[in-house]
Formats: sequence, structure tokens, C-alpha cells
Amino acid sequence: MDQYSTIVSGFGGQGVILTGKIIARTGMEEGLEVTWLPSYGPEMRGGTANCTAIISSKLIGSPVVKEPSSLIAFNKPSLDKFGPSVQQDGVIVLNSSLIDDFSLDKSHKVVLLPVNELAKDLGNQKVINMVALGGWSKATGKLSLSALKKGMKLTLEESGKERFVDINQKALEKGYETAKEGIKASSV
Amino acid sequence: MDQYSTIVSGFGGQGVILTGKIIARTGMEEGLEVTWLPSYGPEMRGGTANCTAIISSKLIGSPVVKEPSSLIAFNKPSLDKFGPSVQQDGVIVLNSSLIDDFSLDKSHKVVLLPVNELAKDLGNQKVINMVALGGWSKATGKLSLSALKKGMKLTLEESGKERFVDINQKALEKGYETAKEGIKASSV
Amino acid sequence: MSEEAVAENTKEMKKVFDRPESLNDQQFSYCPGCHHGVINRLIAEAIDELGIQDTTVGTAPVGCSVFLYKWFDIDVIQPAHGRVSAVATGAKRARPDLTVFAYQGDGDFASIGTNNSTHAANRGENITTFFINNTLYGMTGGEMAPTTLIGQKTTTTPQGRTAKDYGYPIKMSEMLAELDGPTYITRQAVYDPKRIDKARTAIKKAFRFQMEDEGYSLIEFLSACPINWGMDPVEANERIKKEVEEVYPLGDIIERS
Amino acid sequence: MSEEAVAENTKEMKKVFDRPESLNDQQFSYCPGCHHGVINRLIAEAIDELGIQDTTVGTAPVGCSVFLYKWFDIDVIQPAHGRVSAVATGAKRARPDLTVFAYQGDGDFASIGTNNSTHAANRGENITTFFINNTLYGMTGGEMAPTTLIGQKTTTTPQGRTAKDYGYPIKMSEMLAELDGPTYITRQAVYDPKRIDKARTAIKKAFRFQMEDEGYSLIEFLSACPINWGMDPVEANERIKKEVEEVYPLGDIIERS
Amino acid sequence: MGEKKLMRGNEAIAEAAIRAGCRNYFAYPITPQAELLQWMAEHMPEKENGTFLQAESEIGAISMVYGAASTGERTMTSSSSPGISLKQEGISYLAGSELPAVIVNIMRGGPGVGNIQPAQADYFQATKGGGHGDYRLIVLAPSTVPEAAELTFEAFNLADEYRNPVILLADGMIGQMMEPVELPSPVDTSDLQPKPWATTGTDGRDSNTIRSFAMGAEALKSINRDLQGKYENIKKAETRYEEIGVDDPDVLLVAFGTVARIARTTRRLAEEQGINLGIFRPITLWPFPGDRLAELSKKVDTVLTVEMNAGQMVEDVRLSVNSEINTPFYGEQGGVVPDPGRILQEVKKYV
Amino acid sequence: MGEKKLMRGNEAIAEAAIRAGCRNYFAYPITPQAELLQWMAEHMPEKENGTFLQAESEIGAISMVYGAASTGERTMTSSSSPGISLKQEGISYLAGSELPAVIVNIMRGGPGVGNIQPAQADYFQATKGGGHGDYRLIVLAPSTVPEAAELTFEAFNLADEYRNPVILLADGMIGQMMEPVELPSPVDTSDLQPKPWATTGTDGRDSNTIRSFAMGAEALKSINRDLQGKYENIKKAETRYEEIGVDDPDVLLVAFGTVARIARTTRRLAEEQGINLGIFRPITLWPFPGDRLAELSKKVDTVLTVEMNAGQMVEDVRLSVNSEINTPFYGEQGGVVPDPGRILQEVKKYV
Amino acid sequence: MPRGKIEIDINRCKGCRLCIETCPQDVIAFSDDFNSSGYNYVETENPEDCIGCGFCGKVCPDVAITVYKRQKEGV
Amino acid sequence: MPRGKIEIDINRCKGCRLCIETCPQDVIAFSDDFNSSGYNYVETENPEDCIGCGFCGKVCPDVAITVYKRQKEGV
Ligand SMILES: Cc1ncc(C[n+]2csc(CCOP(=O)(O)OP(=O)(O)O)c2C)c(N)n1
Ligand SMILES: Cc1ncc(C[n+]2csc(CCOP(=O)(O)OP(=O)(O)O)c2C)c(N)n1
Ligand code: SF4
Ligand code: SF4
Ligand code: SF4
Ligand code: SF4
Ligand code: SF4
Ligand code: SF4
Ligand SMILES: [Mg+2]
Ligand SMILES: [Mg+2]
Repeated sequence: MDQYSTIVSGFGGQGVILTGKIIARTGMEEGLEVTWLPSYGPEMRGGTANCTAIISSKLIGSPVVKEPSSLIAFNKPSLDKFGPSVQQDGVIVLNSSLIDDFSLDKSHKVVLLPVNELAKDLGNQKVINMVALGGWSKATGKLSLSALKKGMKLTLEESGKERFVDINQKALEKGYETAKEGIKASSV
Repeated sequence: MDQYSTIVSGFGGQGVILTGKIIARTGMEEGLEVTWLPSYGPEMRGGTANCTAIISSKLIGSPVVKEPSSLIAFNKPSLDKFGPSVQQDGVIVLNSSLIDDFSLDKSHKVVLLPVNELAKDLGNQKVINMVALGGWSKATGKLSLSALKKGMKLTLEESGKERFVDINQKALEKGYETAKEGIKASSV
Repeated sequence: MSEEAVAENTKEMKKVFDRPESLNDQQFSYCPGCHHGVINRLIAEAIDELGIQDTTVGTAPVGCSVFLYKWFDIDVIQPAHGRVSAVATGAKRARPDLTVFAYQGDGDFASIGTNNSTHAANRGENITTFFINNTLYGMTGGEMAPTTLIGQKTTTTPQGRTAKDYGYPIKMSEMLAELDGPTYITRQAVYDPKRIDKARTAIKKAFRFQMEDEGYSLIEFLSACPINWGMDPVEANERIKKEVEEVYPLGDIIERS
Repeated sequence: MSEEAVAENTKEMKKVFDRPESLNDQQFSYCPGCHHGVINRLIAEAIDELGIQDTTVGTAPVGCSVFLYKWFDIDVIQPAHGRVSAVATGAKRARPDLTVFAYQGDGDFASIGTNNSTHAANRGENITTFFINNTLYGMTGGEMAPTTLIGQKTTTTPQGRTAKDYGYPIKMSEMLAELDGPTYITRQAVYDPKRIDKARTAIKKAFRFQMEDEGYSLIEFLSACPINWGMDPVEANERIKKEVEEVYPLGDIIERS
Repeated sequence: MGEKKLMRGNEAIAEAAIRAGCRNYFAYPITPQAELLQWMAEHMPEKENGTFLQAESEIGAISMVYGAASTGERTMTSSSSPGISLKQEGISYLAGSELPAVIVNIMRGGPGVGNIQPAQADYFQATKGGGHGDYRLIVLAPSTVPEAAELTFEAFNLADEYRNPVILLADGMIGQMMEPVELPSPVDTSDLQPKPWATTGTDGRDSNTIRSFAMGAEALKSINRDLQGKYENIKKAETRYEEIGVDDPDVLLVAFGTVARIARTTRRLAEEQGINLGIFRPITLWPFPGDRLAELSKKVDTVLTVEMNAGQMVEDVRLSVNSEINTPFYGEQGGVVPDPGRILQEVKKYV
Repeated sequence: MGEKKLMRGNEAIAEAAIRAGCRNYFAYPITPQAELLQWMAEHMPEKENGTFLQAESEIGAISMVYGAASTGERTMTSSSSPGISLKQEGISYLAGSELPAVIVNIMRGGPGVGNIQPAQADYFQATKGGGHGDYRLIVLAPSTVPEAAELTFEAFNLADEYRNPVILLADGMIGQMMEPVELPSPVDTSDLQPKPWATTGTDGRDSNTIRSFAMGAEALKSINRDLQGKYENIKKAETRYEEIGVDDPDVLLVAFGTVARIARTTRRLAEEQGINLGIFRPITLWPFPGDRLAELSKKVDTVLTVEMNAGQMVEDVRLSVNSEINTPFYGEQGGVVPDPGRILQEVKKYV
Repeated sequence: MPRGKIEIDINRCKGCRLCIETCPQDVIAFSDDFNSSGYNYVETENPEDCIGCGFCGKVCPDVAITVYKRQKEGV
Repeated sequence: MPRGKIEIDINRCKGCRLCIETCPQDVIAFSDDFNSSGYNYVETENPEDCIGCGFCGKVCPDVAITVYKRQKEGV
């Protein structure tokens, strides 16, 4: 696989960092080269957060990308900031619970996921990120749902959070399933 | 005048630093180029002190000299350290009150001055250095007694020690006069 | 409610609480419920009331208050981490006519800056110091500070601070009160309106000492850091009352003018 | 008296006072009458008596005691000026089985090193600190130290120290006693045999605390610097009794074991 | 070796240090290296005699390192640019006292507070001596997270072998990013070479002293001569670099650390455009692999240096190659990470 | 001007600073610059608003300078090598905040404690950035006591003009020796240019901030670009040097400070032996007068650099001249002052 | 007619809840909405109960509240 | 026969006078001579008066004095 890069972006607390890590962790488990790079710094104080995960079958040069292959945007500022730079035909997973009005220039594969509502259905607001990641899996086809489940499980276990594996698994599934219907072309 | 360098050396408290300064100060007053450089550092703690004064009609390059034109040595260690490096035909003024046994290789003009006794005669042990300097003036002929008196006066005045001018003047004279008789060739 | 309605309604009403003049129209970047914001506002209010906005120079370093220069409409110097007391000293010595304050976190004042803080206090520098004790390093990720309580979990004391390995919560105010230099040292909190009023009075008093050339004042604030304490802001206020005050009792420590 | 005569005479005599084992056969480079020499000897005696010459590591920086490594027959580390408490901390943490002491002048301990000194004390590091307070910087030429008395003339306070410009003599021992970390803090003098005996006892006690893992000890010595005080050694001793003790009273300040 | 973990650079460095037998770690928090402390705080206490101590300041930390190193134990500190500046006196002391120790600098944008984004602007400080006096640090510049771990491990061996401080010079990007890492197997600390010079209590032998002081000029000169002699040995034995596509390049690009990895993407882009871009990556910044670079430079007209600073290593490049060779520089500053495409633009100026 | 006094270098520097309008001096004692504090302690209080403050440490001193400079007042600190290392973070902050200030380094032997004899081993630290980040200090290197006074005076003007810290880099010999000095006439501080950027209370105007912080990478990049632009201007306008006998030399000797004055004696000795020794003396070490040196070097086969260190300025010499020219180095270290005769021996190797 | 009144700048509000806890009259409550920074801000739920005591303004760390108070007769 | 006895290492002595001042028996006095470091050292003037109290040794900053004391019977 050629280098595939994903930017995950949202407010602090939306699980942005973890989402990116799970992409990288899963990629590694699948035998790929991976890098993961967070934004960091004082903007964290109540602000936005983002990170970049890259998976590739070849050695990865720059862990920073100007034009990501895909974007998971949890809020409007994230979409505004990164949306325009997503590659032609790239994937954008966006949280339609918070983003209701947008326009994009290039022809992107856009997945509209009301992640807040979907997570509410699952009974846990904290899993909006895994819902989105499920959708990303479906839309990009780069890492399979089952691979991501395994990667997520390993990641949570390594930080002593086994107890959340189940609910996150459900969230991944929910996102994946919902995305089947929700994939649209730009500019909606 | 070509460059003329003098090392003054002795125990701390013997007035070594001031002696060198007066040579430089007098030289300056006489319109010469001058430098003065002290040894400094922790060896001061109860140890020995020395300084180098250079007077010259031309710009002075190095203020450090390996082979001084003259030496004023107030004690044995000073003579041992610097005596051998004094230039051929150079002047050595030595404190015969403390140095009783010595030998020198080159042909030097050696002035033996019992400065402690001479100072005691003057009623002030603190002026042993001016006694020696008077002797140096006589032996080197580089700065006249009257020039040195003036230089000494200026130096003391500048540090608010006018009250010691008289006694130091007497000491300079005493040294100068005594040296008339005391000049000998090396190796005594 | 519509804007007009507000306007209507407030006609006979007087504004009794508003943004102080000495603050710019900028949003703080502190986390929700962070006491830095309250303390910033109180200082601005005191400056307004004393009429010294034009002649005050603030010094405030890195730490969560790194943007203080943006928030205050006064001249501000941003020293290196820990050097605030010395920088304020330099500014005040150069221009004794200015009112100079030092705004310092506990990492800043009580850890890396202990030397500069202590000697500014000992010299009785005529400056006013605000020391924001939130029992840890907010900015860099919630690490232990010398002020961290015993047992408190931080990112560098994941098992809780132990006295054996990391020593005791340092009582800077009490320690500096042992020196002959300082004029006024007090410890304040801002978790409720009563405490906030007291703190405001203390700030004004400290500025007045400086204006009257009375020397060094230190106001320590027990300050909540909900985000790094892993608490919501209301719980964080409770923690100050129940745990932090236990170790760092409120009130004036010395006043010698 | 001839050597033989001495030998003869001492036959029935017992040596009751001699150079301690832990000192090398080197002459001190201190000035005549300097108390550094007495204090060095007392430390060496304590090491001898406790039998810890083989397991003691000294840390001693620049200052008049810059050659301490030459004089003691023990392993010695020479830290940078002011860093002694931190260097001793590093050595002790790395090798808790060693007895580690810090030997620091007042410039070192109470000025440039205040941060390191204070935090080593606050952490209750298991080290023994000797703090030689001669009210100025001996080594560099007799400059003011934070410990300099009000009115005292030094090369950087040629008119005498004023509180207004340069602050007050800093009472490090009292200040650090406010912290919860230290185990034992005491102030000693060495100007007469009685005081010298007391100081020796204090040194041994401090070492013992360390050997028993009881934590941080600080012994402050009021130390004469005849040369920079411009006094002869006997006058310098008198000055300590009459003036220095006034400001820095002798005796134990805390003992908490 | 063996287990592969996805780790942040800061964490990989910390864990590699522990595996290298470091049991004494002293540091003060600063972004972007804070995770290094956090890892140590968590894992050092699990080790026998493992000391994690958050120092009162960076100066406290480097001084504690001085103390711990004096006893012969493996020891480390880490920080980022402003904090490393504070350690300069201590570093000069370590070097002057010939103490082995490892210092990690996860560089950020400067000068002053600057910001917390990645930069490489402390090259001069690390390689030419930010402290006073003539001394040298061995300067290792990793380009990836696995290499950061590897070089950290190696740093302890080099420090011990030469009794010299070693600095790992990385930037915020390497500190913050995650990559899969194969960690070295832990050493058994009891297998490490004894250090007869250390201050461990005399226990019968003659007393040892750790110091950087020599009163007389001749005495200090002779210490300096010995140091310079040691540095010559290190130059001969320890110069390291990586070469990519240097057989017949159109342009030779010289870069270290993060920039060098980014340049690999540039190389790929260049290839697509029919340009053969050679990459020379110094791994030891001091000793700088100047001889090898001089050789390679004979094959090209242009040696382009790219750094995240205003032009620092480029001086060593110019000192190495013949003055007839074109030695342009392209740099980004303030935390801007150069883009592979942008670097290509520069390259194309010289083909 | 006019009055000629016999002064120690340290005293001449202090008095020149006062005459340049410096009224805020903060420092910490260290040999061999202690007399500088002593002079200031004596004479600063005699001036209106004159502040002499012995700081708690070198870091305290440089921070006080930061505060005083922020208010726009002329300010200075001084120290010697280890103390200057401690100031590196502060210096980087001054440079990053574009604050005018004068820093005096009376260098001694290093590394570490070293000793208190004269040395020139802090050249790299002063010229390439001992602190973190890309910044430059204007570095002035006097060769005699009168020049030390002159350059100190000038340093304040340069600092103000460019809003940049200036370092006077001398050594223990210049600090300790006495020479006749004609002091500059005192400036009237009220004649100095106002500084509208200073933090002096807003008094109606918009508020000022003194800082070296810019959160975003692009913002910090642009600050860095501005700094580099300023440095280019300084390079163009402020490069200074002295040339002696460079018309048709057999060998060109490059030296600064104390070594350059010693080399004048060597030149005389050389002359006696029929050798024409040219001397090129950089007065600004940064900006280094490389262009002029490059020109002069065309006349000779050998450019010999002599320093009291292990070879630091020689790198700038080599960066300046064509690589075909022979650029040997001779240095003494640890406080040993090179002897004029010994230097001549080196020279003779190349005639 | 209420004795006091407050204005909340919802874009400054970070939903810290401190004003809600402090208000003696239970005037303030969380809104259902999020502001542009993503915070669940607060609004006046029972404006008529406000007595203009100013407590909410004092405790608000983000200076998001302006407080008005009806003036007594003759003022 | 004296009860005590001291030996002074004259090359260590710096003539600080502290032993002279401290000796309760006036045993010690300045010599007329200077040692190799230039100090006017001290010597025992009245050795027979020495009681071996050790005071001089204790106060000597240069550890220049060794003190002996006659042992009591039976020791
Ligand atoms: C020399 C240096 N060391 C470390 C840092 C990193 N740093 C920035 S702020 C800070 C401490 C913040 O804690 P505190 O002073 O308590 O302020 P808070 O954020 O808690 O309000 C640290 C360690 C720095 N900027 N400079
Ligand atoms: C960083 C640094 N600053 C300053 C000095 C110079 N210095 C050496 S010792 C000393 C102070 C000596 O005073 P103190 O610690 O009181 O010891 P004392 O000589 O009085 O016993 C100073 C300032 C130094 N060596 N290093
Ligand atoms: S981290 Fe803590 S101190 Fe910093 S802004 Fe957030 S709550 Fe306030
Ligand atoms: S200067 Fe003072 S402290 Fe130093 S050795 Fe001399 S008397 Fe002792
Ligand atoms: S002013 Fe008082 S009553 Fe009104 S909302 Fe605020 S706290 Fe409640
Ligand atoms: S106190 Fe302020 S920030 Fe907090 S909820 Fe109330 S209005 Fe919002
Ligand atoms: S031992 Fe006692 S009596 Fe004898 S000389 Fe010494 S002080 Fe005097
Ligand atoms: S106390 Fe010691 S140094 Fe002083 S005079 Fe007596 S013997 Fe000499
Ligand atoms: Mg804090
Ligand atoms: Mg002292």
C-alpha cells in the first residue's frame, strides 16, 4: 500500500488523540510502517486538538502531511482548517451532529455521521470517536473493521482500559454500518 | 627608551602590587607607554604576590615578559622563581634582610638592600617596598628619584592615602642613597 | 431574551459588576473553572480602582498565564520561567516611579525561581508579587510542584507524592515570612464571593504598600486547576476548602509597615 | 627544644591532641586565623571517630575551601559554585550507602545556591550540610554576601550594607527550619575551646542522623574571615561574639528525629 | 530485542535509557519532552535502586547528574532548548571533569521562550560548546523514533567508554511522534565495567577527586591537551553517518534528524522527476563526518544543506568541502517543518 | 576625552559604561572581573538614579538586566566564563526579545572551574550562540585597556541602535592589567534617543509587551526572519577590524584581543629576522570581518590563526578564505598566554 | 419586577458551573447548546429571581457575566 | 615536671596568635623568626607551665600543634 495519511481533529475531550493512535497501532499490527504525530501545546487548554496518522508499506519520510489522504473532523473549526487540504478523491468523515453547514471545493468522498446521536444510542458520549473511526474504515477501506477492533483492543489494554473495549467495539461497528448509507460525494 | 620591564615579587603584605603600580604611574607621567599586570588568584591567600610593570617609548605588545629587564625580590621564593629569568646585565634588587644565601648564573647587576632594617630605621615596616624602589631607581636609571617621588605621590593621593606620602618619600630616598653603595655584580 | 428587552429592563438598573478597564476584550485561554481567570480579573480591578493602569508594568512568565500580556491592557514583560522576581526587580530599580507586579505560578515562584523569589523578598524589593499556588505545573501537563500535597497524584507522581522521595509541600509564604525583608505576606483563596472580596482587598493593600514605598508584598493564592486535578470546577473548589487549606492555611502571615 | 628532648619528655605522656587521620599531610591555604581550618579539622575528627573515612564522600565547591579535596583523605567531588546541595543529592541518591556531606560557603549556600539548598532541605535529602557563614565572599575579594551584617563594609558595600538597598542579613537556618523537610538544624561557632567542643558534637550528631537514615541536617558555622574583615584573628573572634552572634544566635534550631 | 511497540519518541528514549542501565534520572518538566519525565516517574521506581527525581530546576537536575555520575552510576537528564541553555555551566563542568552522562535535548523553536514546535536551532550550542571553555560533547542526532531508542542506548556506552558527556539532539517532532520500536534488551547493570576513578568512598585505595579545577596555567593546559587528545580519538573512532543514493547524485543533500527523514520523501519526489538526489545524514554531529562528506562532495557541483534553523550545520559542511563546490543552504525556522515538496524546489535550483 | 588615567581594564570598562549612560548595573562576583563590581559599587550610587545591585546569582543579574532593559534604560552585567554560561538562557531571551543590553565576559581558563588565568575559549559561545535558538550577539573584542573602555562605550550605542545585546569579550589579562586610558566624556542620559517600544507604563498609548514568545510556527518564523534581516544589516554596517603591515606580508597572522597585542611584539621580532608578518585583528568577532580577510588572504600562502584556545576563531577564518590557502592554527590553553617568541616559531614554519 | 439582572456573554462562557453553584437564587442553568468553542454554556433560567447580588460575576473565571442591580429610590 | 607538653610544627604555623590568646598558662609566644612562608611563627616560651589542656590544639586553624598530657597514675 502506498502511504495513506489521516488527520483526526476536534475539540479536546472528543477522543482525537486516541483515534489517531488506534489507526497507527492497527497499521503496525497489520505489518505496515506507521507514524503518528499529535499537535501539542498550550492550545490544548480548552482548545482544539489534532493528530496525523500515516500507514504505508514503505518507509515513511515525513510524518507531517500538507495534503492528507483522509480527514476525520469532529467539529466545524476542524473541517474549516483541514478540509480544503484533503487530497482529490480523499475521504472526509465528518460529525454531522455538530457540523451542519459546509462546502468543499474538491471532489471528496464525504461521510456524514451524526456521531453524537449514534453514541447516545449506544449510551456513552465518550465513544463518538470510535463511531467516526468505524465510518472511516468503511469509507477508506484501508484498515478492515476487524483489524481496527483488534488494534483498538490492544491500545486500550496497553493503557489499562480493558473495561471499555466492548462499548468501543460496538461503536466501531455502528459507525461502519451507518457509513454504508452515509457516504456522499462532495459538495453536499 | 626601549621597552623596560620589571617584575616585583614578594609575600602578600610586602607592598608588591603598589610598587609596580608606582613604576607604571611614574612612567605614564613621564610620557611613556606603560603596562602593569598583577598575578592574581587564590594563591593570594597568605601566599606570594607579583606583578610586572613595563615602561617603553613605543607601543607595548605583550604585558607579560618571560625575561624581565629587572627584578625586585622581597623574599627567597621570589628570587628563586624569577631570578634566573632576568636578562643578561639586568638589575636585581633584593631584600637582604630576608635573603641571605643565593646564587645566580648570569651576570646581573645585583643590589643588596636590607630593606626591613632600613624601614625600621625610618620607623615604619610598611615602607620596605619604597626603600627597594629607591634602590631600583638608582640601579636601573630608568626613572629618576624625583619622577618616582612624584609618581608615588600621585598614586597615593588617588587612593586617598596622602598621609603616607612623606614617609614613603623618605623611604625612596633612603633606598636610593643606600643603593649607591650596595650595587654588586652577580654571583655574590 | 432579545437585546432590546435587556436594554429596556436595565434602564433603571445600574451596572454593579462588569469587565474591568485594565482587561482587554480578549477571551482567557484558561480551562473551564480555572482560578487564574478570577485572579487576573481581581488584579485588573485593583489597578482600575487605584487608577494606576497607565503606570503599571506587569511581569508574567510562561505557565498557564503565558498570555497575560494579551489579556491586560497595561505594559507587560514576559520573563523566562522562574526569573520573574529578578526581572521585576530590574524593572523597578530602573524605574522606581512605576508600579511593578510579578505574577508567578508555583512552579515558577517556588521551584525553579526559589532563588530569585527568596532574594527579592529578602531585599525587600518594592514590588508586589502574586503567587498562584495550584499545587502543580498546569501548563506542562500536570507535573508535581514543590507545593503538591502529600498523596496527590500528578503526572510525575503517578502513585501520589511521598514525603520520603519528594519532600514536603513547601510553605513559601511562611518560609519567606521568616526573613526581615518582606512587608506584607498573606494567603488568599478565590473559591467563593466572600473569599474573592477578601482577596481583592489584599491585592489593593499590596499595591498600596508599593505605591507608598513600603517594600515587598506577597500574595499567595490557593488556585484551582480542575483539569489537572481531574475534577470538575465545583469539586476543585471543594478540594481547596477541604484539603489544600489544611496544609496552606488562609490569612495574613505578616504585615510590617 | 631538640627532637630527642621531646621524645624523652613525651615518654610518659599520652598524645591527647593530634592531626586527624582523615586529613592529609598538607598545609591549608587559608589565611592566618581563618576558621575554615578549624571546621575542616572538626569534620575530619568526626569522620575518624565514626569510622567512616572509607565510605564518606565530600562535596565542596569553589570558595576559600577550594582545595578541600587536597586536605581530606577521602573521596571528594568539587561541584560548581552554588550547586553543592544538588550534587550531594545526586551522589547520595545514586549511592545511598555512602555518607555524603556538603561543605558550602555562605555565598555558595545562601546566595547563588539558595534554590538548590532550599529544595534539598525541603526534600529532606539524607545528607549532612556544613554551611560556613563568614558574612561575605572570602575567595573573590571580600564582597557582600546575603549574610553580611547591616553596616558592614565589604568591597561591594564600601559604605556599609544598608537594608534599604541590599536587604537584610539572611537567616538561612531559621528560614529552612520553617520547612518540614529538615531533621536537624543548628548554628555553631568555633572561636574558643568550649564552642569548638560543642561544634564537634553537633557534627557527629549530624553525621549520625545520616547514617541512621534520618534525613537532612544543616550545621551553620559562624566563621571568622580576619583578612576580609580587616581584623587580626583575635579581633575577628571578638567580632563574632559581639556582633555576629547578635544577628545569628547560636544553638540548635530544630531537631526532629 | 524482539518486542515491537508503538511508542512516542520521548517514551522510547526513556525506556532505552532504563534498558541501558540508567538508574539515576533527574529532570525538570518542559514541553515537548514532558513525557520523558512521566515515563521515568512511572518506571524508574520499579527498578532496583532506580531513582527518578524531579529536580527543582534544570540546573538542579544537571547538578544531580554531576553528583550521580561522580559515583560512577549511569545517569541522564533531559530537557528542551531553554532548559538546556540553563545547563550549560553544568555541561562544561561535566566535560571538564570527564564525567560520563547522557543529556537529551528535544529541541523547540527559539530564541527565548520561542514556542514548543520542533526546531534544530541548538546545533551550534551542542556541537561547538554552549558552555565556556574548550570541550566537546559527543552529539547524536536520531532521525526516527527507533533510532532515538538505539542511540540513547549507545549513548551510555560511549559516555562510559570516553568518560565524556553525550548529548542526544532530537527535536519536538521526534519527541512527540509515535513509531514502532524494537527496544534493545536490558543490560545487567552488574555487568558494566567498574569505574576505578569514581568517588565511591576510598575503601582502602587512595582517595579520588572529581573536579574540573587546576590552579596553575600549565596544569590546566595539560588537562586541556589531554582532553583534546581524547577528542581526536573520538573523531577517529566514532564518526557516524548514513548515505542514501550517493553513488552518482545530481545534487547531494545534507541534513540531520527530522529533516533527513523528510528529505527521503523529497528524494522519492525527485526520482519521479528524474532527479537523483543523494542524501548524506550525519548521525554524529560531533564528531562531524567531514572527511566522508569531502569525498562524496567530489562527485557533485552542489551540496545543499537543509536544516530547521537559520544555517548552523552548514558551517561544518562548508568547512569540510572544497570552496569550489557550491554549498547553498535552505532552512525553516520557528517550528516550521520543511515540506518535502518545498525542499525539492530548492534542489531543482541546482540541477 | 582628555584626562588620562592609569586604570585596570575592569575599572576602565566600568567607568566607560557609566559615562555611556549606564545607570543600571547588576552582577555577581567572580575572578578575574571582581574589580568591575567594586568600581560600580563605589561609583554608581554617586550618579542620579544610579543602581548598583549585587545579584543573588549570575542568573539573577541577567534577569535584572532583562527587566531594566525592558524599561528602556541603559543596563549592563559582567562576569567571567562560568558565570557567562549561567547567563545563556537569559541572553537568548534578551536577543529574542530584542532588548539592548551590554554583557561583559572577562574570560578565564575552562572548561568547568578551570582556573582564573586569561583565556579566549568562549569565542564559540559568544559568536555562535551559547544559548538556544538562532540569534546573534554583537561581539566586541578589545586588545588593550583603552580600547576596552572605548568599545564599552560604543557597545551601548550599538545595543540601542539595533535593539540587540552586545557582548564585550575580553580576557583576564585585559581585565587585570593597567594602562593609561583616555576616557570618553560622559553622555547626558537625557539626550539619549527615546525608546517607544519600552514598557514604561502605557500613559495613554497602546500597551507594549516585551517577550520572546510566539505560539504559532509561522509567527515565530516571521520573528526569526526579521531577526536574520537585522543581523544582515549589522553585518553590512558594523564589521570592524584592524590591519597591521598587510600590504605585502610573508605570512598573515589572525588574532583577536590579548593575542593580537602580543602578536605586535612577534611582528617586531619577525622584522628583526627579515620576516614581514602581517596582522589582521578582528575587532567585531561577530560580525566576523570575513570579506576583508578573504581579500587580504589572496596575497599570502598562509593565514596563521593564533588564539588562547584549542581553535575556535580559526573556523571563521577557514570559512572566509579559499580552501587552497594554508590555514594553520596555533593555540595555548588553560591560562597560558602565548609568548611572542613562541608565536614567531610558528610563523617561521610558513616562510 | 426583578431586583437584579445579568447578561451572560455565551461565547466567553466555558460552562464551568461555578455561577450556577454560587447563585443564591438559582437564576442560572446550563443551556442545551454548545458555543463556537464547543462549550456547553449557561443561560438565565429564572431571570425574574435575580437579586443583583453579583456573586455570579465575582466567581466567573471568564468574566462572562455583567450584573445590574435596581437602584433604591432616590439614588 | 610539666603536666603537659606541646609540639608546634613551625612550618604550618601562620602566627595567627589564637593559641597564644587561648592558652590558660601563657605557654606560647611569638618567635623572633619567620618561617619559609614568611610567617612570624610561635613557639613554647614556658613549656614547664603546660598542663596539656589541649586548648591550643583545638583553636589552631592550621592543625600545627600536637598536645601531650601526662597520664595519671595507674592509667
Ligand atoms: C527554563 C524552562 N524550564 C521549563 C519550562 C517549561 N515550563 C513552562 S511553564 C512551566 C511551569 C508551569 O507551572 P506553574 O509555574 O506552576 O504555572 P501554572 O501553569 O501551574 O499556572 C514549565 C515547567 C520553561 N518554559 N522554561
Ligand atoms: C558561577 C560562578 N560564579 C561565581 C564564581 C566566583 N566565586 C568563586 S567562590 C565565590 C564565593 C565565595 O564565597 P563563599 O561561598 O561565601 O565562600 P568563602 O570563600 O567565603 O569561604 C564566588 C562568587 C564562580 N566560581 N562560579
Ligand atoms: S491547566 Fe489548570 S491552571 Fe492551567 S489553565 Fe487549565 S485549569 Fe488553569
Ligand atoms: S579570605 Fe577569609 S575565609 Fe578566605 S581563607 Fe582568608 S580568612 Fe579564610
Ligand atoms: S446576580 Fe446574584 S442572584 Fe443574580 S444571577 Fe447572579 S448570583 Fe444569581
Ligand atoms: S461561571 Fe462563567 S464560565 Fe462558568 S458557567 Fe458561569 S458564566 Fe460560564
Ligand atoms: S596544652 Fe593547654 S596549657 Fe599547654 S600550651 Fe596548649 S593551651 Fe597552653
Ligand atoms: S594557633 Fe596555630 S597557626 Fe595560630 S599562632 Fe598558634 S600555632 Fe600558629
Ligand atoms: Mg502551578
Ligand atoms: Mg563566605
